Amino acid sequence: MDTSFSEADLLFRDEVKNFFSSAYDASLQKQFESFSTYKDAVIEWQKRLYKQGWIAPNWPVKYGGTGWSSTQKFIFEAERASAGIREVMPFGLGMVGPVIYTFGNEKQKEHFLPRILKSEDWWCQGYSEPGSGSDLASLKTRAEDDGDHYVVNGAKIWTSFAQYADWIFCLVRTSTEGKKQAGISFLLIDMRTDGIKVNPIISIDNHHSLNEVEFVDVRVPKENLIGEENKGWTYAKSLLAHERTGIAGVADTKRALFNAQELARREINGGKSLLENPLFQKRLSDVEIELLALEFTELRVLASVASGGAPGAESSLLKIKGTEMQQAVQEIMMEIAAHYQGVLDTEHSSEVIGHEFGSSARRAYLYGRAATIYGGSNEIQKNVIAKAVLGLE
Amino acid sequence: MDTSFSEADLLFRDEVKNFFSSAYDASLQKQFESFSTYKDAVIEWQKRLYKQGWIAPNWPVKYGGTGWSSTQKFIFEAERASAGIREVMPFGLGMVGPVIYTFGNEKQKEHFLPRILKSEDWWCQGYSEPGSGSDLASLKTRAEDDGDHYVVNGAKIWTSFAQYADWIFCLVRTSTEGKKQAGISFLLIDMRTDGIKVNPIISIDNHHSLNEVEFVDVRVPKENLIGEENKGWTYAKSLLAHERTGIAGVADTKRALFNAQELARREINGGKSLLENPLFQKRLSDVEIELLALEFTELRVLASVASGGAPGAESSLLKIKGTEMQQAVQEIMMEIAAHYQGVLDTEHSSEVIGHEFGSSARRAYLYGRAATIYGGSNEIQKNVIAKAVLGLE
Amino acid sequence: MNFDFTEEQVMLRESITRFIQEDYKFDERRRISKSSSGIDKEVWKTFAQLGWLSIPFSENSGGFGGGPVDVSVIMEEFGKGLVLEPYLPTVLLFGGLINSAGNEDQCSNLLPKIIEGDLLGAFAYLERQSRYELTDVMTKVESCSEGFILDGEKVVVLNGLNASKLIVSARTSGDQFDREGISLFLVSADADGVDRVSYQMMDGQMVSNFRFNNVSLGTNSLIGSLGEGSELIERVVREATVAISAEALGIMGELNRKTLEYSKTRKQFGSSIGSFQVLQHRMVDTFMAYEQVKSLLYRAVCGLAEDSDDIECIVHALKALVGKMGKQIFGEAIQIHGGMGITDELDIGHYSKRLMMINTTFGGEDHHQGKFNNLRYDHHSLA
Amino acid sequence: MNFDFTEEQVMLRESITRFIQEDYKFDERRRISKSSSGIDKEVWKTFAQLGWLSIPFSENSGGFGGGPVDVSVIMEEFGKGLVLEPYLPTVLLFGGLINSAGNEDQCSNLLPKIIEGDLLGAFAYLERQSRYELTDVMTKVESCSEGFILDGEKVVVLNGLNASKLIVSARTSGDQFDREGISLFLVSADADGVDRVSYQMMDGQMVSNFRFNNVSLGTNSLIGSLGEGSELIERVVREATVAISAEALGIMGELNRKTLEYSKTRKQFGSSIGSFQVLQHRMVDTFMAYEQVKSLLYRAVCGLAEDSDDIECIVHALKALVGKMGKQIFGEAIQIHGGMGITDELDIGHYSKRLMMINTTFGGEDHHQGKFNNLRYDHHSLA
Repeated sequence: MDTSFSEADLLFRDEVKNFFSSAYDASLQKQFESFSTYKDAVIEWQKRLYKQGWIAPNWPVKYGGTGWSSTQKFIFEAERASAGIREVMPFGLGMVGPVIYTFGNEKQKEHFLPRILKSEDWWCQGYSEPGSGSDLASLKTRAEDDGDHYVVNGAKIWTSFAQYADWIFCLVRTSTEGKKQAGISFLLIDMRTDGIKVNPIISIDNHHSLNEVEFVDVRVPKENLIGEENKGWTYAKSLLAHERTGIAGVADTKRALFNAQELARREINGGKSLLENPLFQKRLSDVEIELLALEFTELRVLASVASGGAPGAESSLLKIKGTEMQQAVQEIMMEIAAHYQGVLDTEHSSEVIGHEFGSSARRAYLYGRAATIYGGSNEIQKNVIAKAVLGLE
Repeated sequence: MDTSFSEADLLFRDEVKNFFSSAYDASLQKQFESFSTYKDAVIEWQKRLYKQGWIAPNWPVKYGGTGWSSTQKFIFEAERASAGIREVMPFGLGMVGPVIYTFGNEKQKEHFLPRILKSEDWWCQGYSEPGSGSDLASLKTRAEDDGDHYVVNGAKIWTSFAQYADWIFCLVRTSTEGKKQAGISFLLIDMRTDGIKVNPIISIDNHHSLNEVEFVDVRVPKENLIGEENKGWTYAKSLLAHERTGIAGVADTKRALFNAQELARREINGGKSLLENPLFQKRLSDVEIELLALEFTELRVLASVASGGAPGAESSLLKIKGTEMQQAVQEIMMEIAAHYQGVLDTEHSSEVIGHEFGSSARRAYLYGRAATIYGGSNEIQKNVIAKAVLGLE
Repeated sequence: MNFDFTEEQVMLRESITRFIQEDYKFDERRRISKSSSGIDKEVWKTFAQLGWLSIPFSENSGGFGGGPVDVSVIMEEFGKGLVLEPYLPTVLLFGGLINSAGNEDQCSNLLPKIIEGDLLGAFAYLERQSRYELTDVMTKVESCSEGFILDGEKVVVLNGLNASKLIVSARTSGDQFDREGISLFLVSADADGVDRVSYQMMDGQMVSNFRFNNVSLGTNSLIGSLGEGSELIERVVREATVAISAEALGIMGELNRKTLEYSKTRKQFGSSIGSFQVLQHRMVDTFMAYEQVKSLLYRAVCGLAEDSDDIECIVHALKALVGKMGKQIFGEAIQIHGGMGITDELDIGHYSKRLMMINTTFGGEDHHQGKFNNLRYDHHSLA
Repeated sequence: MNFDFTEEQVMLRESITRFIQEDYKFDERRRISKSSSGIDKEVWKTFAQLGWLSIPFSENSGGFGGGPVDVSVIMEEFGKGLVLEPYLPTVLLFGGLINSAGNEDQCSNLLPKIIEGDLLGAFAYLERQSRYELTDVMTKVESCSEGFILDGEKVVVLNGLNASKLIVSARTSGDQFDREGISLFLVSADADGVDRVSYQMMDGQMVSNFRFNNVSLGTNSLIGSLGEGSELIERVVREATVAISAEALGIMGELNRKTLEYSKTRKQFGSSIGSFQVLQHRMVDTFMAYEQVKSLLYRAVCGLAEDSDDIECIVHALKALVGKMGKQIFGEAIQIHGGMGITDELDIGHYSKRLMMINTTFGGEDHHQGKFNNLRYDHHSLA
């Protein structure tokens, strides 16, 4: 057992650090903070990563991956988070990309993979439907065979950034025979096709990132079907369990906790720093201690994956604990912001309002409630562990 | 809404206080503390309460109750607990007594009730069976009709103080037809009858209060049947929901918490009183705050019972919260006792050992684990609330 | 001992329930929250006509002479309706301070206007640096020949946007954290030298920061005795803390009720989600949390009414419990509602946001538990 | 980075597993715990023969030269078997102190005897008043011409009954709470002036209180430098804390495994109780708790081996987590076993009691979380 870094690892870390500090510059950072420039910032940053060759560390080398060891991936993630840089958009690089290179045909690979790597297409995900909730396989959007096209009708919901998207990857029903999982296909759909309508959903944090996407007689060429018809569920499932560095988001949560600590130090209550308040300290260390553990839980899972183990139910553990920790830190931020935790976005500067981060703490906390709901709610994850790990029926 | 005491209530409180301080004297107190004299102490104390006319505050006046208002009952309980006096043994006074005066015939009432009030019989409870657990109605002990007797075969388990008992009240199966609840009868059995064997169960705290009671061809006169044959489940259930002051044990838990506070004040860590340690304070106040609430929850339930409401699912709430609070205080006592929390009973004096309450904290904590299991486990109580209060199936 | 409400209290409760069900539906509430003032002045007039604004004031000021129980009945029902109109800042804080410490002039000038619904007030006590400490006051008042000069800043003033009159806590002597030396002053929101900046909170409240630039105040602007404002503030804030705890109870009840209903109709995997044992037990937990808050609220309400010795402790305990159980209850409500729970469309999120804001108003869970610990366990005899 | 065990470590683990399954079944363990000494000296001899007593000692003292990983492998397996024999007090504490600070004489006299299984030792560091503070020491040592005079008392000395040699922490200068001025002395348990009173703990351990009545010690009885014992104690206790955390992990694993098995066979209401979703989710929670403890243990073990900067923090974090998760895990184990869980007959209670004792050994959950908070958040720069 050994957790020290080799000389080569340390050199790699310096390289990563240097890249981040020069490539992620102040003007880009500012672009990320405003909603009007957010989309451009994402694309610009991902293009810079692409140029550096680091856009897809988890992809196989032949498709554009970096060929890094799990230690290197860990270092990359840790440095990214500690530089305060967001993860790349997962829909293309983390989700549909791996499905395409694993199950797609050569033509699909040739067309889509480079465009994903270069961030030329913005992807969004069409899994959930109104009413389907955690019971994903109950989906009803149907794709009917019409010669060399499918005709798609139905609706998808909770689609993040559909308003920006060029493409959507969808699970659609191509058969109603057999088990509900059996008749599902995996389809790529151009968002500019006639009959697609994007309806914004304003979320609890008063923002618009979620959408409902309606399909009315949308014609999709059959060449956009991934793999075989009616096997989409298998592809999607393999994707759900796909290796993903940082599934628990530990690196980002650590950074957020560190940030909270710094802010709490500056917050004064009755003449004393909030950071020295013992009840507040307990809140902090309850999270920090579990996070110190979770960081190693993640490493252990990664190590087991690297040595050939399949990340199955362990990824459920990481999801549950990781999202609980995220929410705990968001709650701590609200505690620090005190009265100011409720401030809505306003034209007034933070200097006038008297507080810097109340509004962002609010947004993170409120939207953060979704983390235990999406991607298979934490209740579903517990069911998975009960069955797959504990053997309980 | 009004929670103040009337002048009459205050006078009553003085009377109760005075009685407890004179009647519960030091020699009796000492008797309670040793296992060899425990049984005698219980009986002696209950006889003193009987002499005072206060042995059965919850019984109807015509059978020997006190006719107190719910405020008076509350005061009585509060003063009893604050004087450090245990509740009376529940098996006769709280359990079988009410069943006899509600469902028994005149002869049974005349014979048993005075003996219960005078503590002339020690009762124990025969409900649970090996294997039945929370599924009480699955009981298998059978009583076969043999003319003017039943012949009882089977076994009961977790029977507290069966080794002291003169009588046991049992649920027995008199029919296997219909639903499992339908064929159960309520039988009173003289513990001196041939064929009864009491097998001690040593519990996790290394003591003997629990037993298994075996019945081999035990002949029970039919006059000892309560009510009608096969209706025992109804009687037992009505007993479970029977009005009982202090079901949550709040008064005793308050006293225990107060006691813990005093002990923590004297415990020094690194030159500072443990009571001033903020993490310890948080443990204390987490409990104390909930206890301040629970005390009123209990009062609200009592008030609703007094004005004719039936204590149904509310008693489940009191049971869950009450036992959680008990265990929380027991855990706090272990925390205070530190290294000494593990001391087994020893011949050495506490002066030699260096600690006064480590051993009693251990016993209370370990045996206290049972509180969330017996009397319908807390899981069962939650099922009851889900169904009866929330209407969930 | 009894936990019954009087006939009058039952009628009061019913009249508010009816108003909310008929005239203050969620869509109406949403419309009001999006209006420029964030409140509806017609609604406020209705409150006045129904007598609700008069409840806590003494009868010789034209009030109803109600006590903490009456106030808690109102606030619990307002909680159920997520009422935006400024009952807390105008009636309980501003009115409460005038009622308890105003001189005859102040009472007779202001209270009837409050009761009639003609005056909206606010209590400006928070400062940028003060966090939850009521006695951390840097805003200064100096005496001068014509009265006083007020200089400083107050922030997050509830109902600041709509208030025409403010009560401002300011230091007339002592240092930043001293309990002594704080006084209360009546200030017109549109007086010379008063700058107001308003913004909205996530629960819809319009709050303001006020800058006072050497504002001249007349001698009659002092409320209560010079330098002795702290006790007065603490008392009124204590009563208001109990009142918003009642509001929180109303919200918790609604969240539990709506979540339970949803769990019975929402189907997943072929069953209603309310049939899943895990959710059942968690809804039992939130039911018990609600009952515990109700009990401690009743304890505090009775303690206020009976002026009991331990009321300070009890109110700290209550506010800490409201914070803790509130998080549990809205957390489960959102989680069990799934994706719908995080939309702006559904009311669940709005109830949750109001609970969050109640948690931070007058100090959060930790703040009050810390004060409780201090009172109960530090340097005190327990005899 | 890797989390693999070496082949030797895997073999070590397997040999202990086999020993426990074959020669240290629960009934055998019960017999030993009821014997007058509370341990089995034959078993101890077997440990010596199998080389387990030599593991942490350096090769030039005749040891195996193992590190924290090896020790954690041993302790985890001992945890699974609830091994009563005094590995912690003799090998890790007594042996650990000699190994790190003993002079040549002390090392060559004592270590081979420990390794051969011929010497049982103990470390006497607790005092009546000391609670969890290692530096709260009132036992005094004065210098004299022939060496030292020891006077004072030590309590709850692990393995006190069976130890022939003790290492005693005593104050050679300074005041009760000073970190400086504490020294370590080697004392024969049967020396003149040593009184021993022994009693048993709920986990079967035989512990002792020792009274030292002006006990004469030779000059060679000092271990390490005069007055500089604190750092030594802290280091060895830190390593021992990680070791008993490994033992705790072994216990937690057994409790989870046995509870899961029981839940699959135990029937209630016509179904196995493991089919109830509420219990499923709670067993998932204890599974996750176990995995989290394992991760933090590995972190601490690697940190010790690599002498990392944050090891002090990590060990406090680990011990706090072991305490917290331990309570959760044994709590669920007992609760899910129902009535059977609270019997002496079943092993569940015994595993639980050992976990409780581990929680209090070297300081409980709160103690370590407090130290963690102090190191991380008080008066430190976080840069």
